[in-house]
Amino acid sequence: MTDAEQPATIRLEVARYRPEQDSEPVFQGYDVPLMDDWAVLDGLAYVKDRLDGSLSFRWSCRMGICGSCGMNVNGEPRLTCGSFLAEYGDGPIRIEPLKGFPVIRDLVVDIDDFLDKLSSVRPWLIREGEEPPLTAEYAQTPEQLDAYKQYSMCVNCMLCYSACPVYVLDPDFLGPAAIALAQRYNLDSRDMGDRFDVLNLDEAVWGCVFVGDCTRVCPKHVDPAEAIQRYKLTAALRSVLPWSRR
Amino acid sequence: MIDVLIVGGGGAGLRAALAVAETDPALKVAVVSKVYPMRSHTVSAEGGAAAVIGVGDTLDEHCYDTISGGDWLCDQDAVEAFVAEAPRELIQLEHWGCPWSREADGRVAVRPFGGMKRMRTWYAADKTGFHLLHTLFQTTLKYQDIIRYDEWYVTTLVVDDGRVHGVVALDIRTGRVETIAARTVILATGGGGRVFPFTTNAAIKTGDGMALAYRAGAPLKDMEFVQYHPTGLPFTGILITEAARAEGGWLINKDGYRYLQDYDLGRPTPTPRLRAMELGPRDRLSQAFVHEQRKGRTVDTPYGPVVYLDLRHLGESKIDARIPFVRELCRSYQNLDPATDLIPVRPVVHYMMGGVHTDLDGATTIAGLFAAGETACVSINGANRLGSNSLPEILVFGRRAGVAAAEFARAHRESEPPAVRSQGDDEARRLARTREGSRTGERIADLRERMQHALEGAAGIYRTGDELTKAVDTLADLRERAQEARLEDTSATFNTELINLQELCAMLDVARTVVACALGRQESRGAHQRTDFPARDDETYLAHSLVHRAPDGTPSVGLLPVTITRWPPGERVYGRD
Amino acid sequence: MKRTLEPYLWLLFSGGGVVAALALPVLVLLFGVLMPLGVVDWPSAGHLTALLDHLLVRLALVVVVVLCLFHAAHRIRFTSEELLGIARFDLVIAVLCYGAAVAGGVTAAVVLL
Amino acid sequence: MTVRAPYRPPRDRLWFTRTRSATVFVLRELTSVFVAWSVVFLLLLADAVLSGTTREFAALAARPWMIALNVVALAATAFHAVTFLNLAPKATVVRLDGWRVPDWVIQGGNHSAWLVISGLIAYFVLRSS
Ligand SMILES: Cc1cc2nc3c(=O)[nH]c(=O)nc-3n(C[C@H](O)[C@H](O)[C@H](O)COP(=O)(O)OP(=O)(O)OC[C@H]3O[C@@H](n4cnc5c(N)ncnc54)[C@H](O)[C@@H]3O)c2cc1C
Ligand code: SF4
Ligand code: F3S
Ligand code: FES
Repeated sequence: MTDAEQPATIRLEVARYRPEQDSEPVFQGYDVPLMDDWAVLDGLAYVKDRLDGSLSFRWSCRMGICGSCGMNVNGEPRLTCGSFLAEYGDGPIRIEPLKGFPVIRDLVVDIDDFLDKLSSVRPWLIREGEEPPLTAEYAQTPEQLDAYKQYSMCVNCMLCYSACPVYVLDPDFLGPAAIALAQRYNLDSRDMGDRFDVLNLDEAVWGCVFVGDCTRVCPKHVDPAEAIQRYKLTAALRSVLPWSRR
Repeated sequence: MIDVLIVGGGGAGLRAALAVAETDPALKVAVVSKVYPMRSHTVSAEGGAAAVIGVGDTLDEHCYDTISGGDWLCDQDAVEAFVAEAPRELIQLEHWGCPWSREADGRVAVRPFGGMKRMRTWYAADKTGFHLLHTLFQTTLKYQDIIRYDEWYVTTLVVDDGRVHGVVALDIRTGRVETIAARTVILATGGGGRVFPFTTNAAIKTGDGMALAYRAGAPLKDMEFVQYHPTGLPFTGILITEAARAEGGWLINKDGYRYLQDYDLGRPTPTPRLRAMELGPRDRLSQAFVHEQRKGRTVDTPYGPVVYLDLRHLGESKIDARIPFVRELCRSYQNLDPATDLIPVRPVVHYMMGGVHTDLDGATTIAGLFAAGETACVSINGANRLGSNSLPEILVFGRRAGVAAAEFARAHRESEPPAVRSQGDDEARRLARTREGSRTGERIADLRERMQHALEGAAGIYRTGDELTKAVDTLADLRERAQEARLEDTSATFNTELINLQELCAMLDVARTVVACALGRQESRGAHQRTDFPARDDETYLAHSLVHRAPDGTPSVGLLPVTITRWPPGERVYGRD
Repeated sequence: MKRTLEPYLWLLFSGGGVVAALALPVLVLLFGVLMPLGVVDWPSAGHLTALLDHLLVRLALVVVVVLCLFHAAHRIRFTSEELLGIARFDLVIAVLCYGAAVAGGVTAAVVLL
Repeated sequence: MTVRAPYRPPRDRLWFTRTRSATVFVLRELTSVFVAWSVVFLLLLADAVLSGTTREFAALAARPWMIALNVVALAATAFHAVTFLNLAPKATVVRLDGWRVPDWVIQGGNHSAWLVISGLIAYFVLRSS
């Protein structure tokens, strides 16, 4: 683009919450250049660099893999590095923090609760017996890998939590990603653990009413809704047939 | 008092934490990270991790590939240790659950990689770093005693009398500044690619750890060696992994010609040949691009000249099976499908071979201070890192640093000196002053851009003494101006502008050492190419550049001989049999 | 470990969902829409009585009724809680919903057996 | 300056109107009311048949409001059937020899079963009349 041309702009309506001055979020408008290849995140970076240095948001990889740039864009939870300004026509684009989490500042939300939940499902490979020497790997065929691979793709971006009405209403709900990650290990042929005690709870898999929005918004196609329903079946069968494992 | 305080929650930092937790559960371990650990940049690594496992491969061959790839600037004792321990580390990762891609019989699969004579690169599709980091992070959750300071930014090291005593860190969420006393500190803060304008590196890669060590008096090593990766997407700089070429992708110029054959990288073959053509080392491939550009054989785009990466002949099913993320990235960020379209690519700053000078156990010259990962320079990468050597490096040396730090902490039980509080208070005052804000100075983003362009102009793929000399002054001037930068955000809560300013200052320090080392090295070797000194000069420069911060704040560069064990310097041969 | 009734309720709910999906639309279509509209004729009273004559058919009907009602009760319980934000009264709501389903089941048994 | 705690937004009472999929979800769940109604209706029918008052029942069923109600119930139960049978593969992932049977195969099977059973029921009900 040459300097002479006036670049087209698009308006971003950005939610601001500065705990020192705002008692609740307010919207602030910014006009940013409407470039074909700019992601919404590039628009925000432009605001921060050129218009208002006091705007706070998280981002890092800008390639959809670190999971830090999730926000509510026009009411939908999105990774802002993977959503483009041009998708939103003439704008304005409303950018808010992810729904369902306490807002720390502007577009930054508190996700510590998720990390506690993640720990609680024991998201690590559980083995019994002696640790074998580090000379050979555990065998795992491509088919066995396939059985859990999809659930291992979670980037912890929290879009699914934000989209799940159950979680938004009841923060005690263990929620989609944590359950999907528990299933990631449950279905791993190398894992010998049992996570029934943490998953078979009212506020774990039984809290899910299968809205399915978690799966719809997941940018990594993890399909947490499926993970949860599958474990419901597992848990139900185990409850009626106590001798069956998994 | 923390026994082992790890700055950085990437692959190196988490591996170190696990090493301590597993070897001595009695020690108190803490991980401080400016982002949640699973957001660390290790998450972006795509292609794979090298370690000898296959039949027909030997440790010596991996050593030789690494050393010749590094243009004989690697310390060979370090390379030998690295190559020997890498397989164990990758198996350990497997035992922790890493979903490595597999052969039909259930063994771990390997793929070819640039500059490697054998297939030895383990991979988890093309999200290797992602899986590696999440596996490590989730495994650390098993150790409830590991203390985590998530979203805390370390602003300075507390050093007294040649010994480290902890760090001062800012809790980004509350703005609180705290001194964290520790018997040992491991820097695992990753690289600093953001000093350049066009990079594959994430926003957080601002060289903080290098700056922290450098300011504390520890020397940095080989800072002039900056790796350009030959295939980044224009505009975003998003990396198209080398695995795309390892699986059979071709680099072609605007005439559809596989131009690498003109640059002594061998003859084109339909299927990939190891250590030849597209599987040559990154420095040579990026340099070839510059020559193509000069010959007018690249394609101009709004974001500079590009060549094409051609994956079409691989077919959709192979692309989806082996490099699905490449397809995902091309679709979302370039609006094209590699199964049917050519991918425009250009060289992009990717990795810093240099870093904090350490020995084989990650120890720096400051007692109790260790470094590991991309922020450190143990010297296994020399003048040019081979793709897929970095992930095993962060594991091998992350573990070694963890074990060594644990040992040091056990041996040094003295209580903290008064200097800890006083230095902590000084730093807290400095940060409080900065946060009062300023409406007058220049914007952080402007200063950052100036720095990036100065560096790209002077310390790009090809360098000259004149331009480097000019950059020395530009950067010194920018460093001054950064002290007066404008800061609009005065909030204590999640003040990212304050963090950005700290990062800018770190980058300016790092940038100055890059330029100083590049100016000092009057030869061409690996990723450091001086048009005014085009030949390699083993007579004078078979040595590392070691850069200290002089009392007046300027970088002062010296030389340290390279350790040679079994591989005397030779010619780097690719594609010629 | 905390005991929970949910797995059993969920099995009933799922079974009811399947039964309701397979059997209800066609029955409603025939008896609720097509016959009243006169598109198809009502079967003779004798035919209908004959259908219900088998004990097995009646037993099957009771099962269908019970399962479908449990399905409905389960969904109504959760949906009302989500829609109205009254999850804290879950116990009361659950007793009401499943209670109604049980009552319906008993009625069915009385009518049919 | 006082620093406030993180902001917790108030409950959004109209959450189910915010996205199309949430509305579809609520509609899907509300079909259960009509499932219950259909069962009641069939019970009334069975009672009438067994007590010989089929004629009165037919008259009741032919009232316009009754027909209207049952048309809605038909739509709701059909919607229930489609959604429920489509979602079934989520809970029951079938693997043959490591190969995952695609969702659409299972869904197709479910829908076929639905057709067959509906046909059978219709056949038995309408057989001799
Ligand atoms: C796009 C891309 C692809 C790559 N692909 C490959 C590959 O295929 N194979 C390979 O071998 N290598 C690859 N690499 C290189 C490799 O990924 C990195 O070198 C390696 O991951 C670095 O790991 P690390 O642990 O040293 O640092 P990082 O993962 O970068 O972690 C740094 C940590 O330090 C913390 N930190 C930094 N500064 C501070 C501070 N001031 N205070 C507190 N915490 C701080 C950060 O929060 C972070 O947790 C790739 C690199 C890139 C950019
Ligand atoms: S399951 Fe998907 S949406 Fe949820 S956190 Fe993981 S990647 Fe994000
Ligand atoms: S949106 Fe929520 S209710 Fe279940 S299916 Fe997903 S977790
Ligand atoms: S910035 Fe990393 S996912 Fe968007």
